[in-house]
Amino acid sequence: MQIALAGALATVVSTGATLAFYEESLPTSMNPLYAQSMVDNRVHELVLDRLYYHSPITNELTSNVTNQWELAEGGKAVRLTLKKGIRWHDGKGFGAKDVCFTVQAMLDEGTTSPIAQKQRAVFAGCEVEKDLVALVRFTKIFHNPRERLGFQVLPEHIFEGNTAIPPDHPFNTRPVGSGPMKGSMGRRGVAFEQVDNAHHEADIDKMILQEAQDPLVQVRTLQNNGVQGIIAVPPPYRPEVAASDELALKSYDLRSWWFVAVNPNKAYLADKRVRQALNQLINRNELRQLSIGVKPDEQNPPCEFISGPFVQSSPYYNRAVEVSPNSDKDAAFALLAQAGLKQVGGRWQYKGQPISLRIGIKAPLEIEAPDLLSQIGNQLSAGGFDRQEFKISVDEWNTKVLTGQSDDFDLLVGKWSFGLVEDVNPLFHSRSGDKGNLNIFNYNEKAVDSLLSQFNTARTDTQAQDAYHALHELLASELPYLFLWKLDTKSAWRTEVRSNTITPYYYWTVFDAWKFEP
Amino acid sequence: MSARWLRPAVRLGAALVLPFVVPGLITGLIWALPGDPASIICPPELCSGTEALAERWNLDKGPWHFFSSWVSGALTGDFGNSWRLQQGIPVAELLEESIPTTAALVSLGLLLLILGATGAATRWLPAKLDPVLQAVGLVPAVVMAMSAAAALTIGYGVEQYSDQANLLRLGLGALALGLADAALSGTVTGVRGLMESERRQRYVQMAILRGEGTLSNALPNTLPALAGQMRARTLHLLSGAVVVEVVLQINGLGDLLWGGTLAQDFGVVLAASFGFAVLSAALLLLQALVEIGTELHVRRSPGGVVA
Amino acid sequence: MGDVHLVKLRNLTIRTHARQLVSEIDLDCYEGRVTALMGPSGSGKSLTARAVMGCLDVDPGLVDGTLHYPALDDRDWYAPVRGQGMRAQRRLLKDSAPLRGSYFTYSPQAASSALNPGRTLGQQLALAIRRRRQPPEDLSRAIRDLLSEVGLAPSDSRLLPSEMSGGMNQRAALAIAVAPLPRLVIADEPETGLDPVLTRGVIELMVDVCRDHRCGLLLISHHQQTVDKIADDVVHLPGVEVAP
Amino acid sequence: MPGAPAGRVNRVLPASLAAAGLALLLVPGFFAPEFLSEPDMANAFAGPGAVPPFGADQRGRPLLEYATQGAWVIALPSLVAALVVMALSTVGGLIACAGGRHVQTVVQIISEILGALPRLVVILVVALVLPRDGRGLLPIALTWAFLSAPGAIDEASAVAARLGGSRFVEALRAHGFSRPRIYLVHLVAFNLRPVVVRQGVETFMQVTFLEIALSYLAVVSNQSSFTHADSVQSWANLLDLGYKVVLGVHSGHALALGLGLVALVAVTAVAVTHAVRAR
Repeated sequence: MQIALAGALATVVSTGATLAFYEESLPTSMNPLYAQSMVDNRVHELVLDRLYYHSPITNELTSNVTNQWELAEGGKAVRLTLKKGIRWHDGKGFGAKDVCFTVQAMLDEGTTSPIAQKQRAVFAGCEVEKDLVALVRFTKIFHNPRERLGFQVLPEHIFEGNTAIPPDHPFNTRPVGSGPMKGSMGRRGVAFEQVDNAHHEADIDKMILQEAQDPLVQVRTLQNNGVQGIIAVPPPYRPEVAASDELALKSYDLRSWWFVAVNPNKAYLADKRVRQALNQLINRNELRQLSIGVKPDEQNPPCEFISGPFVQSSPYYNRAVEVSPNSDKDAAFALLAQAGLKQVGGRWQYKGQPISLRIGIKAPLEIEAPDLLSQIGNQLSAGGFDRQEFKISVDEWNTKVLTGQSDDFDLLVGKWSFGLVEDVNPLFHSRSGDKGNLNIFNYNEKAVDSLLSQFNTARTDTQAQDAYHALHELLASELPYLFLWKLDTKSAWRTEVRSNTITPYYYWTVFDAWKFEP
Repeated sequence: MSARWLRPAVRLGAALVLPFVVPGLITGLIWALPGDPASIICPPELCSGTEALAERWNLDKGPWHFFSSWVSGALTGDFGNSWRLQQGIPVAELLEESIPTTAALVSLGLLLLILGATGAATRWLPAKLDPVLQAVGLVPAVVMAMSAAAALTIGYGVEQYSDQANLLRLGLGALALGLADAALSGTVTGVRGLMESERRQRYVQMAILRGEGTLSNALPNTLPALAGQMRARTLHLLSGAVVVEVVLQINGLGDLLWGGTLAQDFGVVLAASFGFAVLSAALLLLQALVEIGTELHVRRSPGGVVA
Repeated sequence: MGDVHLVKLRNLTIRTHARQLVSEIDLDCYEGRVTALMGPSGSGKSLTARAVMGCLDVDPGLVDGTLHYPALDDRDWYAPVRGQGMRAQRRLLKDSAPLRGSYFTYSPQAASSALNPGRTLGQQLALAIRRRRQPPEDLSRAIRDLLSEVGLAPSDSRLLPSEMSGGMNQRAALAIAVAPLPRLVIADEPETGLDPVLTRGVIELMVDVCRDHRCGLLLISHHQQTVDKIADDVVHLPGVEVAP
Repeated sequence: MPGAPAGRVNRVLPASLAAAGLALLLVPGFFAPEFLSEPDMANAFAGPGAVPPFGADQRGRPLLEYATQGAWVIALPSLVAALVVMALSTVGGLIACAGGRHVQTVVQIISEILGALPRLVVILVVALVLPRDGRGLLPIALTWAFLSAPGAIDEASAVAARLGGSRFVEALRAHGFSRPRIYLVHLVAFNLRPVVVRQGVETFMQVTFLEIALSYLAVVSNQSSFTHADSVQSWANLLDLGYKVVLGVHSGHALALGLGLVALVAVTAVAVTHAVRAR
């Protein structure tokens, strides 16, 4: 039937020189200052240049736009010399003025951007010393300051020097960048066009980003050569892709891990023994099997359990802390009893009141892990807790959950992806100023705070590592979040797309090397 | 005013206020949302300058100020910029694209209904067909649209938004709109019922004996009722357009409204609802004109009789 | 009886599957003469009148009889219909349509409900006048004349049937009937719904008008006195006995 | 043309159909489980044979649970909406007979504006304004009812007008009937009943379709459902699962069940309309 339907229309399938791929969604904004999702980050990588990035090969801090750098003002500033001949997509020259404009735009209170907000704690200002020389000042001395220079440079001339950049600026949809591709967003997708430049020479001329639909439709369209790639193939559909020799599954390393945030402000969840009990009630093996479809005995599964806020491949992951793949009801019940909860008619009560857990999940996660919410619900219910289940839209997640305004929930299932630096401060630090600004339930623990600042003030990698190992251990017993797993992300590309190295997190960092031979 | 002019007059009045009633209603609802509108767009916990934004978008001085400044903008064709859906794109630009698309979609769907109505009125369409139409009408528009969308995507792939594909999209959408949710069958049975009951009127029988045509006698008298029915149907199509456009990814008003509402892009939501209200008002206007026209037609003096 | 022979109906027999409606009726109409068709209610007066105009709509309907319009030709209009059932009768209805409203016209009973409620008297007259063989130059004048003939004011042409009295409607119906200058006017119980005085008025008016226009009149009525007074020929329909 | 007795005879079949349909739509909801049962991958996409009566979903959970949960979501709100519309259109009919011209004018003005509102636009905005715990089909159904009331009122008052409006009442008064009897029995029971009930069932059907549409839109755009708890599956989920048959998924039985349920609603509606039609 599918064949019939597709066949009826397949006659017009185009395999022209345009490379088309499915993204998880349309970008929220093509302006990095208003980035909200991984989709945004990936698109910005194509259209703009970050000052510095980690080379996927050497993992060295590299730059496409700077020639050299030096510490200045006793380490509180960095002097950058930019490459000659770099042009913006509209032909204007790329220079120090743009770097400084970007810094000033981030510092301008009129730029109502969460990202700028965070950067204000990092940057003190910027000075154009020569056309191609900019002096970037920091608020304090940072261990390896260039790590902080991962922001994309914006074109000063487009904003006419006005450093207050509002969310409804036309640039945010039709940007002028300096990256390998010129991009413009429409209602259904983003059209990219190759632009020659001193520092980029992409091989692919035209590219189209299309909004993901039903994953199954995506896979079928890919098989039908309607599109050439899918950025994220949900695990249930991977076997079918892997089976086809026209398609290739490619790992996309997002250092991201899944969690269940626990609301410690609820009296019955305040006691960490209750949180530990919940952790014991959850059977990760069963969850993984029923939701993602991973057999317990599967070799190198797409989904590896974690016991703390880092992925196992990270140097910060504390291997001494063990994961609990299966549930242990007896241990859990013992803990709950110790915490003063009573079981009446098989349901847990706190101070005579029956407990009904309100569990929420960021809705799109159910594409990757279908039914995860109801499976967690089932397990907790089997453990004696009533529950209500809620799906939370991306929009609400960003504006309510991440701002710590979702106290009506008991448990929230989410996913955390590291950016440039593996910084978990926003998740666990008590909210104050720029600290803990993604701390979902406003979890507040002095010991945790101090370990986090230990990491921030670390001068050497070993110091940083020790701080995070200790943090990992502490959080594993504190459990403000139940740590589930790292679910690896896989892209699918048709074999006509060659030498397509996918870089961690930013995906398109080495796009210039990509080839497309239909 | 004599009773026979009252109805059309009221319709005309309604048609004039409607385009502003709907956005007004929605403005009210926006303020009914928990949290003040500006912080919905940009929560202070996330970003500074929420006040600046509120001022920029006239959200700072309460609903009336917002609404009035919106209306004065709208009257000059300035609907502001989208701040979520298509950041920084003038909403007017989005409207320009969407209104014709939706109008086309609905008109195509309507064409189907008009054909059905004509068939029923003139007895070309045998009543035997009604059960078939009704059976088809049982399928919800969503299901038809879903399947069409899947087929289009798989079939056209990267070309799925090419002009050809979009044309097909429009056609399939109109078909779903016209056939599903009992739109066509309802129209056919409705019109047939109306015309048959009129045909049974004694004056029509007598007209036959006078050698006059049935339709020429019955039609003018049923026209207002028919116009009413068709307007109701068209409104139904307009509503259905939202679902069909979203599912079939047609860049129409409904899709714009849906996207805007989900992203809480108030500018877009207001503009889209305004667009819908304008289309709906146009229908009211049309109906009023038909009624006035019929009334004048009835009252016109034959060959200019001077009384 | 030297006048022009308009209708020659012989042996008309119509029945439904259940019963005989009319049987073996002979009827003739002549120019300038009034033929009355009388009989008790349900005896098939209206049915006969309609049959004269070629309107048969019962099943199986016409089982026997012949119909000629000698003033036109010597064709037997019933020939293709006799015993042929509904379809043939519908064909006859179509074939005879051109005659209705020109060769003969119909003035219905209870005119108030028989006139198009959505058209002013003026328009209905205009429609009828346009069916004349030579439509007049001055339509409005023709309308005025007709109105005054039946004793209505020119201003009445702007009224809808619902805005006129029963008597006015009956006069209007008559005006509409004679407007196309037909050879024969068929008046179906013009007295229905009118008080005796009005009845006499209307019927006398009808006779006068027909005489003026030199057309025949087939008057269907059960008003003995009137008929006695004005009819040249009378056809009596018997009460119908139910067939086995 | 059937005489009165024949009419009564014809009424028996639709009436029993209507009763059966309503029972099938309203009763199972009360037996709906709060949550779907545990997955059983062995039965994934099992047909009605393996998992009676309707088969199973991609996780081997019986589709029966979808059907009953969906019925639970739809039944009461649609019923309430239908009753509201019926009440309002009855009032409209009564006003046409009893109310003075001014009352009728006011009613007309209100219904003109209400009736011209693009329904789904209002519905969408209402749906998104509702606080999470206030979410459900009922408020949406009520909004729909009030938006579709004008049409119903129009039709009812047209029927009353055809009867002759206030003259109809006077005439019956002359026959010595009491006002309540005239209004309740002659007007409502004898004359308005068919149109009012038809309006009601139409609303019932429309609300059902609306729920399916809204639920589906929520599914495709990764939204929390506007019309029911997220742990509940509506008929839209059946259709969503079912339509994948065109993508080569073995979910034909889900599509059949979904469409069957929709058909059941429609058939019931038709049956009710016929059961109450005027003699």
